[in-house]
Parts: sequence; structure tokens; C-alpha cells
Amino acid sequence: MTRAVRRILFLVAGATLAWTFFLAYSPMPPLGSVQSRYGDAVNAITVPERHITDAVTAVNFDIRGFDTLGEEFILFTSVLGTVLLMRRQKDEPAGDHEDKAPGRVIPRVSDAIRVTSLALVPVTILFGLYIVTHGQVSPGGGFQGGVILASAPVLVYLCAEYKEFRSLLPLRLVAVAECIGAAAYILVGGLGLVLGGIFLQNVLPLGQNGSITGGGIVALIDLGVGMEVGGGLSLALLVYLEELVEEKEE
Amino acid sequence: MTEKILQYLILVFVAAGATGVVFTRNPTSQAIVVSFYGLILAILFFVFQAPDVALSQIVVGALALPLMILLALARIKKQGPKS
Amino acid sequence: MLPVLPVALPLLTAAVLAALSKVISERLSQLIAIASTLTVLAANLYLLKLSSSQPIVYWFGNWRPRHGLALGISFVIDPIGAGLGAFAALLTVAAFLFSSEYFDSVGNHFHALMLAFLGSLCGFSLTGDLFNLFVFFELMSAAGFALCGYKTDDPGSVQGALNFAVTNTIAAYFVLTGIGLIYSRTSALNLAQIGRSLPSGPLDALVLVGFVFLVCGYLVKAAIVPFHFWLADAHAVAPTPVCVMFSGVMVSMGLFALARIYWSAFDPSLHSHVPALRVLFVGAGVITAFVGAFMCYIQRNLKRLLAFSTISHIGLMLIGIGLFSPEGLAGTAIYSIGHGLVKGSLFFVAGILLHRFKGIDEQDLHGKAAGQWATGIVLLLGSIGLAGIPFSGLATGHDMIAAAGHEAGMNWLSWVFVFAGAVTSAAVLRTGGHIFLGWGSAKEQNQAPKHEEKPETKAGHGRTPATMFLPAAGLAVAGLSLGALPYIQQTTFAAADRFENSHAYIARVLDAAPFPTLRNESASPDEWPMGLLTAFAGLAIAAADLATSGKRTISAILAAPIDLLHRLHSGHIGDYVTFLVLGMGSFALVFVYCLR
Amino acid sequence: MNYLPYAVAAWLFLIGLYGVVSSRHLIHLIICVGVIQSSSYVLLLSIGYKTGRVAPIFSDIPASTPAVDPVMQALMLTDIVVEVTVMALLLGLAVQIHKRHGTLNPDRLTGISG
Repeated sequence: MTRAVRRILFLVAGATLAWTFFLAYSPMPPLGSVQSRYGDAVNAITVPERHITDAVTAVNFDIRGFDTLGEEFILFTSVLGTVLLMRRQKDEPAGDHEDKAPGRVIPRVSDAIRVTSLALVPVTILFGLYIVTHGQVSPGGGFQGGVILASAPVLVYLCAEYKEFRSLLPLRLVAVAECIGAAAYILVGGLGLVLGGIFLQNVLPLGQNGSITGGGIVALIDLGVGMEVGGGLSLALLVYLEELVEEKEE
Repeated sequence: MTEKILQYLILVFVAAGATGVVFTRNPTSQAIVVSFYGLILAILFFVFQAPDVALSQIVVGALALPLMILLALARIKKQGPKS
Repeated sequence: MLPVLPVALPLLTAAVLAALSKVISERLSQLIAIASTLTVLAANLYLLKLSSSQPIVYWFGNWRPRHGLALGISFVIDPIGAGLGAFAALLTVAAFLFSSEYFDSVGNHFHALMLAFLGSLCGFSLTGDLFNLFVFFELMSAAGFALCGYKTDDPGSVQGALNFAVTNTIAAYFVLTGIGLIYSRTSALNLAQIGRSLPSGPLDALVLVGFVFLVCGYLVKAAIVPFHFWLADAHAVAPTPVCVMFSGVMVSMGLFALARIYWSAFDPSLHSHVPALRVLFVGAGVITAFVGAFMCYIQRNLKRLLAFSTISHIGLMLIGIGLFSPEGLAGTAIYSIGHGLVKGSLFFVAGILLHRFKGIDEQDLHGKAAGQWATGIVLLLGSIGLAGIPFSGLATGHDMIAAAGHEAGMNWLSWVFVFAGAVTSAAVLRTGGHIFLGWGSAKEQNQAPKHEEKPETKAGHGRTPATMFLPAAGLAVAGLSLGALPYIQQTTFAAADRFENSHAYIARVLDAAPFPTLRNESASPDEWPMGLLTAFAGLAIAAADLATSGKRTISAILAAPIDLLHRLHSGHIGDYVTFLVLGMGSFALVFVYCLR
Repeated sequence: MNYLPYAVAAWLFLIGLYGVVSSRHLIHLIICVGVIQSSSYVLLLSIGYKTGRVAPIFSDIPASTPAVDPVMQALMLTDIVVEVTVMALLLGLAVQIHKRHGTLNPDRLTGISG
């Protein structure tokens, strides 16, 4: 199809879809007045039954925890796929190209930026860990904290030369951490199976209301998800960087 | 009332932002526009009482995703027009 | 622990294999993967047996419904779901076996991705929750995209994978929009809960469009015309073992989603509209069967040819579900297994040819495989299986669906099966005649665009390893004898009848009520001649084509429409999305205006 | 005005689709897929929202305070993180396509057809 034909056909198609949306959305209740039997029921049980003060975390990691297991593996699989796509064609072992062009500086950044970024690294990691662990209490949790953790390697990349960067963050270790994070979810689920008879059953004692260990297994899952998301996302970013740097060195 | 006005205003911004993203045909500038769009979405989530989602959207939509796009573009640029 | 095993075990194994990818050898990784898959197979078969009298309901995290309100996520395991899961595991084992000498460096990531794929297939077929279904759909997609683009050095491969990824991702957003629409009405994500609350509200455009978005989103995975474009691209370029999984079981999952969603959640509100639904879905199935068969016949790349034949047969399966009767659903269940076995075997044959002769182009390979008797016979078996000769799974499925069509007053349906079966089988036979027997002309006469296919193996081209041949032969034999299994019709019918008992399903899930006994009796159809007729028609078409090659063939007479069809399947992602939107929008509008 | 969120959701879906169909650059196309996804965020968000209610976080308020629907938010939350990794996969495919075909213009990609 030529561009013009495609555009005309899309206008027709888009018009039918727009009409469909109009028909479908007009019987909707106005904004702010959709009934939420399910949501209200969840809000009512989070604090009394799970000692979790962030209901979204309770849904994600406990009540509908099995969904999150699946989502976590979507992430795991996508990252695996990305690594696969970006892999080197010739099966050269990773890591030997550092010596090809010793001393080559990749991003020429000023010392001021370097120092600032370096100083930011531990702050980022601490902040990420805080967000990961406080998911039950306040907005945050393994997903958000994990993404913040994943930005730490990028900072390191910004401030260090490539070689140092590699030695600071071995790719293998990140990859293994990701896998452990993914496996952890299933193992925690298995814990419920062994101790309570049901997969993902919350078998650990509940802590105090509003504490970071309030929700039993939720704290463990939070950590596992943080590890998986942090490892996976940084791996995805790193393979792009890796390829980039390699091209420059060749 | 102010909350309602704020919500509607940001909704309009979201619609405009998305249109901007689509009509920015140069991918490099698009990465920047997407970053702004991600930020507007995060604000939208915030005013709709979804701070959890907003936090996640800030780190993903405004940071991780644009970064990834820029990295992919840099990679493509390095490859040159025809390998 | 049994109900979670089919999902948890492959996913856990995938994570472990990925973690150990640099530590353990590929051989060990393969052994672990096969062991894990066999366990999943056994678990699914056991679940099938356990759930034969009533579905097993399993609430994750022990969040049982309170006062009839579902809180957590449930698996609702019935024989059809468990059977599909078991079949997915069986194909995975065959694919693992086939791949053992396949890629030069298959890498442990291949096993991890295949296991994640298997986990998603099992989760998809066992779950009883609308959003959980979507999660496993996305997992299936993510693993599928990665597996499809596995041969990154093949230009077609990455492009096909991108087309696959973009269309299926857009389909996923349609599904998500549908989930939102339905949730806004029912405030529920559990299918049974939705089924219970929907009838209390009006049957308006919101519900109908929600249903269409959900169903059509999944039908993109099933490659129903006009959502089918991605499938041929993805199949033609994916590694052979992955093709087997895609064609054998992934497309059937899209249809399974339609059946699951309809009978768990929508049947109570839509039941009075079944005649209209029947026209719409059977119509879509018939069109898909014809387009697929026609496109199949005009291909020259064997994998692409097989991919279009899958589209044709998936159309036939949609007819079975679209009849909205237990007989039809049971027929589709048997048909999809039978088709998966036969098609898997044919894809393996294509893989063997690719291994031996570094190509699968019908004309390029003309006469090259002469003397490869064993492989040729498997191809022959596969093609007559595709026509549905008696005792094959396709024959039994055909008979049952035809009987269901008869009951619905659609006596002509059987002829659609005969046509599609004969044409697709003839296309395969024709390539077999060209490649294995050197019949017909070696000159280029097929106008289809040529595709370069990179070989997937790097050594040992002189022989066919047993690990490649045995899966091919095994699947073909299994597919040809599936229909001869004792009681297969009765047991599948019983399972389908329970599957369609929405009220009992809802009460079972939400109130833990016991399941009633069967409602219907199987008509136990008997239509052997149709299968034989199809096979003979296929042979005749192929023979006529081979004998008249070089002269005025079908393709010469129909040059203009064939050219148009080729150009519609342009490989351009913009075209594909346009057709997707057109199909989605017009189907939704027709649906709303017919049913409202 | 009460229907503005739904209108915006529909608009995002359509404009994103238009971007995909009319795109001349695969990276642009992939970003437009992201715009389509944001349509579902806006829809789910508006469905979960309740006028006059607070966010479902009970750290500093009594547990019985009426709050908005946490379920929809949970669905969105996981979806956002999944989005970014699926994007990574799509971008990876685009990079590979550029490597093999030397172009990212869908009009010039002619590896498969028919």
C-alpha cells in the first residue's frame, strides 16, 4: 500500500474505532462515581488483616500477588530477550575487549560532574533501598525502588571511565542478582505452600501496623522484586551501554 | 472545586502532550518530549490520588524510558546508514 | 501443590537456568529443561484426570471469596485447560529434543525462554481471572517476541519479530481497555464474579464493546483475518522449534481465551443472542479458512506456506467454537490437538530440510531431497493428516464440528472443512512432490516473493540426526492416530459440556458448590467419507498442479487476485496496524448494532 | 466535562495508532506504541478514582477513611514497569533491524512480504 492509500484507509478505520469508543464510553458513570465493591473490600481488609498501610502494596504483593509474579517474569523474560538481541554475534567472551584499546576514555566529562555523580551514587542506592523496603508503609515498593536502584549504574557510567565501570559492576553479577530476584518470588510462594499448604499464603507472622515488616511475606517479596527490577532494568540499560562502548573501541 | 479544575487542566495537558509526542517526527527530540509527557502523566496520577503509580511513572516514564531511547538512538547512529 | 506446579516449576527452572547459564553446559541445561517439562506434562495430565468430574478451584494466598465476593486470584482447572497445558508441555519436549543439535550455540537462554513460554501457556489455560489471563498473555508475548527474533543475524527474522511484537502489543492494550470497561460495570476481575454481576446491569454498548475488545485482542493471537498478518511473518522467520510452539499451541490459546471468557463471564448475559453470535464468529472463521487456504497455496517458502495453512485451520477451529455448542467446542479441542501434532511434525520436516539443504524454498530445493525417503514419508503422513483422513485428530474434530453445525442448521459447514483441508494438504503435497520427487518443472513459476532463509545449524549437514527425525515422525504418527483413541469423543464432549455450564462454573468458584452432572448427550457423529474425500481431493489438486506445471496453472488464471493478495501481505507494519484497527472497529460496531 | 477523562483516553489511543501507522522511523513508531499504552492508564485511573476520597494509604489517617480504588492502581503500577522492559525489547529489535537492513524507515524494509 502506498502512504496515501494507507492514510485514507486508516482514517476510515480510525473513524470506526472512534465511534466504537464513543458508544462504549457514553454509558460509563461520570468521573469519580464508578462503583468499587472490590476496591472497598480491599481497603477494608488491608490494615486489620495484613497490617499494611499502603493498600496498593497489599494488592500487588499479597491479595493479587500471583499477578505480580507473572508481571515479574514478563520483566525477566523481556530482559533476557533484550540481552539476547544485543549479544555479540561472534561468541567472543565478554570482557576481553577492555584491553584492545587501553586507556581510551569514553565520555569526556568534567571533573565537577564526575565528583557530583560519584557522590550521588550512594545516595541513589540508599534512596532506592529505602523505597524498596518502605513499600508497605508509604508509596513505593520493589518496583519503584528497583527502578531507582537501576539508575545507580548509569551514574557510575557517567562519572567513570569504561574500564573502571566494568570492574565496579560485573555484568554477570547483575544478571545473577536478577535471576535470584525472580526465583525468590516463587520460593516465597513455595514457603507458603510448605508451611500453610497454599502457594503464596502469607505464613509469616505479621508485624506492627505501619512497620516495614508488617505484612509478613510481603517484606520478602518486596526485596525480591526490588532485586529483580533493579537487576533487570540495569542489565537492560547496561547491554545498550556495553554495545555502545564496544563500537567506540573498535 | 479547585481540585476538579486542576484535574481537567492536566487531562488537557496530557492530551496535548501525547499529540506532541506523536507529531515530533525526529526521534531524538521525541525522547525529550516523551520525558515531559511522562512527567505530565505522573502529575496526573498524583492529582487523581495515585501516589504509588505517580512515583513509578516518574522513575520510569521521565527517566528510564527516555534514557533507553537515547541509548538506542546512539547505538543506531554508531552503526551508520548501511552496514 | 499440584495446581501451581505447571506454572511455578518452569518459571523457577527458567530463572535457575538463566542464573547458571555460564556455569553449566548446554547439554545439562537441556536435560534440566526436559526434566522440568516432563514434570509439567505429568502434572497437567494428573490435573486433567482429577478435574474430570468438576473443576478444581485453587485460591492463591488462600484468599477465598467472602460473602460471594472474590478477593484473590483463582485457578479454575478443568480438563480442557489442563489438556491444553499438557499438550503445550508435550510440544515443548519435542522442540527441546529437536533443538539438541540444532543451533550451533543454542545457548542456555533458549531453554530459559522456552520454559518461560511454557509457564505462560499453562498459566493462561488454567487461570480463572480476567487480569491474570492478561498477565500470562503478556508473558507469552514477551517470551514469544524474544524467541521469534532469536536468529538475530537473519534480516527477515528481526523484522518479523518486530511486526509480531507491535501488533500483539497493540492487541494487549485493546484487551486492557476491555478489562477497564468491564471492571467499570462489575467492579470485578474474577471471571465468575463478572459472570454473576453482568446480568444485573443493562446489556449496553459498554459491555458489548468490552467483550469485543477482550475477545478480539486475544483473536489477534489466534490470527483470525484481518488480524492474521503478523503470523506468517513471525512463523516464517522464527527458529523451527519455536514455529512448532507458535503454530501448534500458541494460536489455539487465542481461541481458548474466547471460549474461557465467553462461557465463564459472558454466557449468562449473552446467551439469548447466540444465533447472532454464531453468524458473526462462524462467518469470521469461514473467511479466515478461505483466505488462509488460498494464501497457503500460493507460497513457495515452506515455513510461510505452513504458517498460512495454520491460519486456515485456525479459522476452522473458530467455527467450532463459534457454533456455541458443546459438540463444537469438543470438536475444536480435538481438532486443535490433532492440528498441533501434524503441523508440528511438518515444521520439523521443514527444519530438517533447512538443516540438510540450507534452504526451504520450494523451487530452490527442486529434486534435491530425492532419496530422503524417511523424511519424505513423514511429510506425506503430515499432509494427509492435514486433510483429516479417518482416525486422525482432525477427522474426529471435523466430524464433531460438522455435527454441531448440522444441529445449528449449517449443513454446508462440512464443505468448508473439505475445501480448506484439501487445499492446504495439496499445497504441502505439491512442495513434497517438488522437493522429494523432483516432479513438476524446476523452472520458476511461482510468483511469490522469495525469502532468504539462513540455515540454523552449522555442522553435520550430511545426515539427519535421530533427535531431529524422531520428533517429526512421532508427532505425525500421534496426529494420525489421535482420533482412534478409545472414548476420546465422549470424554472430550463431557469436558466441553461442563466447560459450557456457566451457572455451575460460577457457583463452583464463588460458593464452592458441587458441580451437576452432564446436561447433554453426545450425538457421536460418524462421517468418515468426508475425511477420505478431503484427502483424495488434496491428492488430486496436488497431482494436477504437478502434472500441468509450466502450462496454465491455477496461479496463471488467477494472476490478478493473487498479486493483490501478495501485495496486501506487504510486511509493512503500518498496513498491519491499519487492518487491525479496521477489523477491531468494524467488528465492534457490527456487534453493537446487531445485538443491541 | 465529567466525561473528559474518557475522551482523553480515546484520543490517546487514536493518536497513538495514527502515529504508528504514519511513522517513518521505527523508534518513533515504538514510542507511539507507548502513547497507546498511556491511554489505558488514563482509563484505569479514571475508573478507580472516586470524588472526595483520598489515596489508599493509611499511614497517617484512620484505616476507615474512604479511599479510592487500590485495585486499578495496582494494575497500572505493575503495567508501567512492564512497559519499560517491553520497550527495551522493542528498541533492541529496532537496533538489530537497523544493523541488518541499514534503515529504520518501515517503507524501506522489504525483508518479508507476500
